[in-house]
Amino acid sequence: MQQYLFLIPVLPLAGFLLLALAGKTMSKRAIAFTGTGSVCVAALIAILLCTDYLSGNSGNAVYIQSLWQWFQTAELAVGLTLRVDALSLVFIFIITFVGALIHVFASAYMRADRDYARFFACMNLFVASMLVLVMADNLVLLYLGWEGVGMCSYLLIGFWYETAANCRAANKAFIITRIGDTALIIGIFLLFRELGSLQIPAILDQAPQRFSSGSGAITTIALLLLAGGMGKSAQVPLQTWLPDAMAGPTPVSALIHAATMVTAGVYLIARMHTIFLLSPLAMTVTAAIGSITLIVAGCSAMVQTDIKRILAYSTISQIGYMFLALGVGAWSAAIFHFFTHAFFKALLFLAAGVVIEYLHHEQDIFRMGGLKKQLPLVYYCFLAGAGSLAAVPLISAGFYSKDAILWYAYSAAGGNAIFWIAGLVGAFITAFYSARLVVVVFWGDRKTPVGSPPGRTMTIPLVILAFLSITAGFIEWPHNLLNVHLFSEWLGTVLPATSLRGGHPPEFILQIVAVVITLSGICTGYYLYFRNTAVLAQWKSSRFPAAAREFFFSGWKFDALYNHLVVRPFLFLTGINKRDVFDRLSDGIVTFSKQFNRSLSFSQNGSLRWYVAGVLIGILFIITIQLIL
Amino acid sequence: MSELQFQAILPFVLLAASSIVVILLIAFRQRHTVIQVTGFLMMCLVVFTMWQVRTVLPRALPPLFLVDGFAAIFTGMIVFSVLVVGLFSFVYFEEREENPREYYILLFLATLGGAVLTISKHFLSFFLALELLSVGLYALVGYLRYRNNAIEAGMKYLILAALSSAFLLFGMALVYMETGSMDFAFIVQRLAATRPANSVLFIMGISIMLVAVGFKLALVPFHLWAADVYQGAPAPVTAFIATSSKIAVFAVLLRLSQQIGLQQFPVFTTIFSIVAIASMITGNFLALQQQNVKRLLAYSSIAHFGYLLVAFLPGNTAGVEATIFYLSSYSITLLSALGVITVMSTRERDAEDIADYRGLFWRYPALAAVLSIALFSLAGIPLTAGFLAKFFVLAAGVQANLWLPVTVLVLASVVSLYFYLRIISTLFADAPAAEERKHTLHPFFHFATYATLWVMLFLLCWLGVFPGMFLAVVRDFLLLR
Amino acid sequence: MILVIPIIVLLLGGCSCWLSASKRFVVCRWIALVAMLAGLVVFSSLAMTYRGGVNGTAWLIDYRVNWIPAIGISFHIALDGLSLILQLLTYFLGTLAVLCSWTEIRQRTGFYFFNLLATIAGISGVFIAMDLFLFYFFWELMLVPMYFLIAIWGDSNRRYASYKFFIFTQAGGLLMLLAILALYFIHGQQTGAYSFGYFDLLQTTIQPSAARWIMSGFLVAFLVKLPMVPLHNWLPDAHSEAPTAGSLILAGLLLKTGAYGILRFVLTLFPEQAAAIASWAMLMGVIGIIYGALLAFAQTDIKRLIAYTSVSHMGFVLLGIFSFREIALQGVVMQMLAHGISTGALFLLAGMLKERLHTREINKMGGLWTLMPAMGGAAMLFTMASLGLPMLGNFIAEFLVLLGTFQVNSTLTTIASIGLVLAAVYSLRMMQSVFLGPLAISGTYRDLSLREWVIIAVLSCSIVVLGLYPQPVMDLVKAALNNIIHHSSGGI
Amino acid sequence: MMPVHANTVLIVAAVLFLLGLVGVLTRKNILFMLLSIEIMLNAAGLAFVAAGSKWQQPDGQVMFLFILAMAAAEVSVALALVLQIYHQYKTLDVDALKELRDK
Repeated sequence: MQQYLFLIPVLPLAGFLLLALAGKTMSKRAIAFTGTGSVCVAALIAILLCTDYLSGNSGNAVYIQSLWQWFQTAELAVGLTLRVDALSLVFIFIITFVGALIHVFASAYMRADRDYARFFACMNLFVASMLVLVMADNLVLLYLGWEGVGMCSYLLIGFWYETAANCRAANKAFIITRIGDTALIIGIFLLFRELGSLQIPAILDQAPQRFSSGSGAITTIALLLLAGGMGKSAQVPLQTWLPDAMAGPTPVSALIHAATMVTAGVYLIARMHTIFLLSPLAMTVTAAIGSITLIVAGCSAMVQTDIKRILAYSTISQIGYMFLALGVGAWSAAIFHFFTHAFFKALLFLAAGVVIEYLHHEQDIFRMGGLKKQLPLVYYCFLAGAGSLAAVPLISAGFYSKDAILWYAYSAAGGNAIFWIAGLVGAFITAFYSARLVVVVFWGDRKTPVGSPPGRTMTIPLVILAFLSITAGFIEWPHNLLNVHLFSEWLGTVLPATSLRGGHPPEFILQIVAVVITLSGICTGYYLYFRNTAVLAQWKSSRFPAAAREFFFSGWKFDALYNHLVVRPFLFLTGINKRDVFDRLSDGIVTFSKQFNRSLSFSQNGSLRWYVAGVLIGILFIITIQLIL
Repeated sequence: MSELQFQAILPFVLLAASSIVVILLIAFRQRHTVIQVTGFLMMCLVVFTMWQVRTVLPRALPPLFLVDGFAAIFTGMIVFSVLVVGLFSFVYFEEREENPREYYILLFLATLGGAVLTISKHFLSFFLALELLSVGLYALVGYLRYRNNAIEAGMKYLILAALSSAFLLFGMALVYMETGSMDFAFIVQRLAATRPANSVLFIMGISIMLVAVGFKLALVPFHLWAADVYQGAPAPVTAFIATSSKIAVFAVLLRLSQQIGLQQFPVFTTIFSIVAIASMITGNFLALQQQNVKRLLAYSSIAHFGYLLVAFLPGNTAGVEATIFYLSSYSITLLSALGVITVMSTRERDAEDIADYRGLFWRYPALAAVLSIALFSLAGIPLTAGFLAKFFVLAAGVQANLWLPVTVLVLASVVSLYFYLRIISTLFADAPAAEERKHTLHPFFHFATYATLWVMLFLLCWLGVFPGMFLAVVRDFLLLR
Repeated sequence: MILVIPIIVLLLGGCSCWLSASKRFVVCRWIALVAMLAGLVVFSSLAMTYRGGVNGTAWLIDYRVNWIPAIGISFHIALDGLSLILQLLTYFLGTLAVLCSWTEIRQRTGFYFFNLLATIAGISGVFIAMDLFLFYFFWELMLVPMYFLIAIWGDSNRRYASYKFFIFTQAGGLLMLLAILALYFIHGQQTGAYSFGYFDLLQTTIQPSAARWIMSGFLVAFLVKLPMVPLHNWLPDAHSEAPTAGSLILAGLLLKTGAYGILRFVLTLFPEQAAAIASWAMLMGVIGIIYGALLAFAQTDIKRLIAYTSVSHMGFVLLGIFSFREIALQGVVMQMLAHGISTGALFLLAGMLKERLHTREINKMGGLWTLMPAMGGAAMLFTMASLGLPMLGNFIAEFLVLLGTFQVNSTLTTIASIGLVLAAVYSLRMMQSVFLGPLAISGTYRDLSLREWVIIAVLSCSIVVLGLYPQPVMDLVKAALNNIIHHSSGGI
Repeated sequence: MMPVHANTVLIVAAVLFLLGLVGVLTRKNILFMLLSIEIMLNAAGLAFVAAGSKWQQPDGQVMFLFILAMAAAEVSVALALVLQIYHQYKTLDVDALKELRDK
């Protein structure tokens, strides 16, 4: 199996090249076939790889394939080497499998678009880059994938480039993630300086020997890596790009801004877990950022009216959960949440896409409604996804992953009550807006004229994802309910088990609290948006809730803050120096020379007597010199 | 006078003879063409004899003259310049109404003055030769009296030159008074014998003499005449003033300084450094926005002689070599540039306005090529003689650790780039509609003029790329002393 | 001898272009193309031959004849890996420059190609001259035809730009000449043998106080060319006013001569002094990175914008050189190549836009992707290259430079890394206002023609190959760089 | 007759020379300027004669003769030019000669 490893990223890459170079001449059918086919085959290989891994002899299997030496100098050798272990496999599986489903969906969804080929080219390139990111054997290659997905995200957010706002959103996404990326690359430099290697296994091996726990260097490195992850994964304070990124086509949002790319930060931290484990401070910071993010973004999600923005904020919030889990050392719980989240969030986005298209590109949820009857299949799929998002107990995948995170937030070695409470608040909010979403979009009366219902190419991926959104959680049960821990065992070869601290209450109590909170959140949503909408109307008219809503709606004013703090000073600074102050300097020399020329020219006035005087001056000068010397 | 002495002086005799021949030809009412061709041949003969008699050098003709390799080189350069000036003159003067024939008498007389300057080693010969040169030039500058304010230029030149001659003489008198000798070589001996070295009268005398030298070389602050005279004089005469007369005066300056050891006196090195720096700066800045090409060349020549003084300051052999190389490349360069101006000039006026040259490259590529190469050479860009010349000067300066003048030289040449480039870019600018020029003369003479320009161009590039041979010849000659 | 042939071919080709143009101006571009390709072939075959290097020495070819023996000047040229790779770049971009002038230059074609070829000949000579006089000779030689390229075929403000270009570089050059002379005499007085030979002068030991001044003479010339802020003023004007091929050569090659000069001469002739100013030089590099990026962002003239990105990118070169690390120097070489290709390509694209739209103002552009998708794609690729996206050559370069420098001075490197963010800011702004956004112009415009497509395709392939498989380049220059480091660390 | 000391004569010559110089500077008429220059030349000649007598050599007087000759030559050319100036400008005021200058 090992020798076919390269096919997984190369197939989408080949798809990209074909589409980019020959896309103009291909029929839509051929484009769809190429674009979707390459990812589907890659998914197939990935699944084969998984089965190979499962059936594999070893508990410690790592696939390595070295393609060629990328570059090598005296001190540094970097190879284009793929390395796949259990952690990578999870990601590969999600990227290819969910990616394939989204591609299939998109082949129908984007059919009317003029730049069909460009769309699939970018999507394929994205899949390839993302695969390189998770399969990289060294940090440079990882960074290659890391930047590659950033670029694809940029290209796809700005896919409909003719609208200036879309381009702005794309730029914003790229630049803000770039800030994180730069932190990451500085972290890489630091790692290289300290360890002299950029091979991930070597780093993970040597770090514990080289660094004492909590030393300054390792904390700096960990924080820099974290900053990289924060940029990519849209964590506070670098989260503002993601809601705007919804300007891209919906399948893009589903694939890139929900299922895969935004979780690259999670992958990075999990991948470099040894570094983080050596730095308790960085761990705490990670957890803190996760918890802050999940609340900040959740609050914004509650009040948004654009269906995609709701989902975007919810994505930020859910990734906040993952960071929280990573921060408290619940590695496998974080990855597990990524796993389930990929399914249900992709599902939600795709379903939202169907709804949007069905309503002639209407994205405001308050102009939707009553779709339960028109689109029953989509409704049930969406319901499955929303349920999973809200973590409806036992029957949704989201419950299993979120429950694990909440439990560890309290009980893991790095956890404490504050994180747990933050998680609970987040859970309530999540449940609330999930309910709001379902109720407002699908229930009630129809408000907008509808188009044609979706075809089978679009519904089949929905159904598959809906199925997985419900069942994917069953592979990992809470400890006290059922002894099924397939997922954490799978990852056990890569990630260390979570160590618990002493003195925590029984898991059962915490679970009950969480469930109650979740259900109450759902009920609140149902109550406010369906049963008794008058309360909301009353709130809207009163001052404080309206102000709070406005505050949340604008994403906690982060955009305005950055605008004042960074963008405006930057524009001012560049604006005043547009003409280059040093240019003025050289122009000054020119002006001086010309002035000097003019004053000298004055002596050439044509008067013979003045010329004689000039000779006299010369003589006086010579005599003066003689007198001086 | 022994036979060998006569051989040594023969080229100068021939030179003197050539003006007499011209007078005779005029007396026999020969045509301009004949005079031109005769003059050309006579000049060739002078150069040829000079080459032939080099074996008898050095040879002193006491008390006035010393013909040595040094003088031979300088005379060669002077006569070569005159040769070229003569070639340019034909077309230029033939197109004017005035009688061009006496021009050659004056030209050859002035040349004789210049040539004799190079072999003079006595105040008397110095003075006589200088006056011969000057008086010839007064008439030459004002030769085309109805044109170009030539009379005004001639008058200005005359008054100032006579004034400077007066200074020269007074200075000589002071030196003579102090030392009792007018021979360059004896002055120092007598000085050493009679008085301590820093004699006030002696130093005062020499420095007053330097006024005249500085005037002829148009060094700041005696430079004010240069632009007016360059502008007013006919283009070939301008070429003569800029090349032959300056070469001659520089030759005598070099000889004087070598014999007296001027560089040993801190007073004089200080004066020369300051004059050099001032000339470089003033010349280049004056030229900066000048719209008249002839004036611009005048200003640039002020600067160039400032550069030259940097090589003069160390007073060693490298400096002399650099000076000779510089002077020859500079004169070739200026001759090319002024040659183009001569060719471009019309019956009515000299082509001295920069606007006359707009788009020249697209109308007359050959002329423009010569002019731009000449300007590049003045600017000191490689592949041209001017670059190597500047290079040798810098080398001489650096070798003697003259950092201040050398740095000023570099910065001043940066400034100078601006106005050279200004002309060059004018040459290559979009051309106005070209007007047809009528050629009334026999095409052979135009051909000759163009051929001369091409030869100049070739020499510029050849000296700029392979200076080895020239340098070897110079070294051989310098050893004849 | 084989090293001289391409230069001679270029000069002869240039002359015959000039002469033939008056009859058939179509012929001259073919002559120019063939002359360039000949050089490319020669150096490619040399590169293949010396892939593995020569045992025991960094020098692959050495050729020397006397020129002006009286003062110790010889025509001495030699090739090592660094020179070889830069020669390849020279002839590669030279070929593209001929191709991109194919239809752009309609007036005075013959003289144009003469100048183009002469410029390339000068640059080519600079990279192999091992006699300081000869080096200076070539150094100046490339300026004059370049000046003509700008002054005759440039844009509306060409006069100002060409003066500025010429005067700035010449000022630096003359100071270098002074420094060369000083070195020559010091060496001569020490050994009695006066020589301008690089290898002879390497043996000179100089008083530290004198060496500092002499080095600054060299450095000024190279830093003006590089350019280093605040000596960069000539660059935006020259780049933006030059014709497309001129911008390509300026950005792609001329700037590299500065970097090459520092590597070849400053580091090895004055090791102690170079080490002494290293941190200042690195600081200036960082300032250049940031300052160039800020100014690039503010520009609205597309060629000016790209020109300022050059300032920013060459800051990395300065930063890398003065870290004296092999990794960083490898990065510097990569940056020279990658910047040459990517910025060259951007200038080409800007030139193509100019040819179509007759403006360089980006405010008058917008949404061009709709009209010219292929050009848009290419622009996207090179924009991404310019902002240092992995997979493309610039990333390797910047990564190696920063990685190497980080070990020496982490603070400066960290600040320099901000340049990566700023690079994204200005690049994306350019991309957005030219190719993205609503369509700002009306009318029909041709997308890439076949010729343009070929040029862009070749450039794209090279930048991708450099990004994914830079190892051959690094192997080729390794010995040369180690040689330089060896010399420079002799003093540390 | 009392022998006159050479230095005394030199002082006289210097005074003459200065007078001439002042004349050149202050006179506006070209003819007077030429006259002043002649005075300066003659002052130099006087100095030569004095120096010659000081060293008991004939060289000073020889020099003076040559100076006289050259001055004559100069003046002849000068007068020709003066004539032309009067033709063209109808004045001998030196300030009329201002056509050639930096504009």
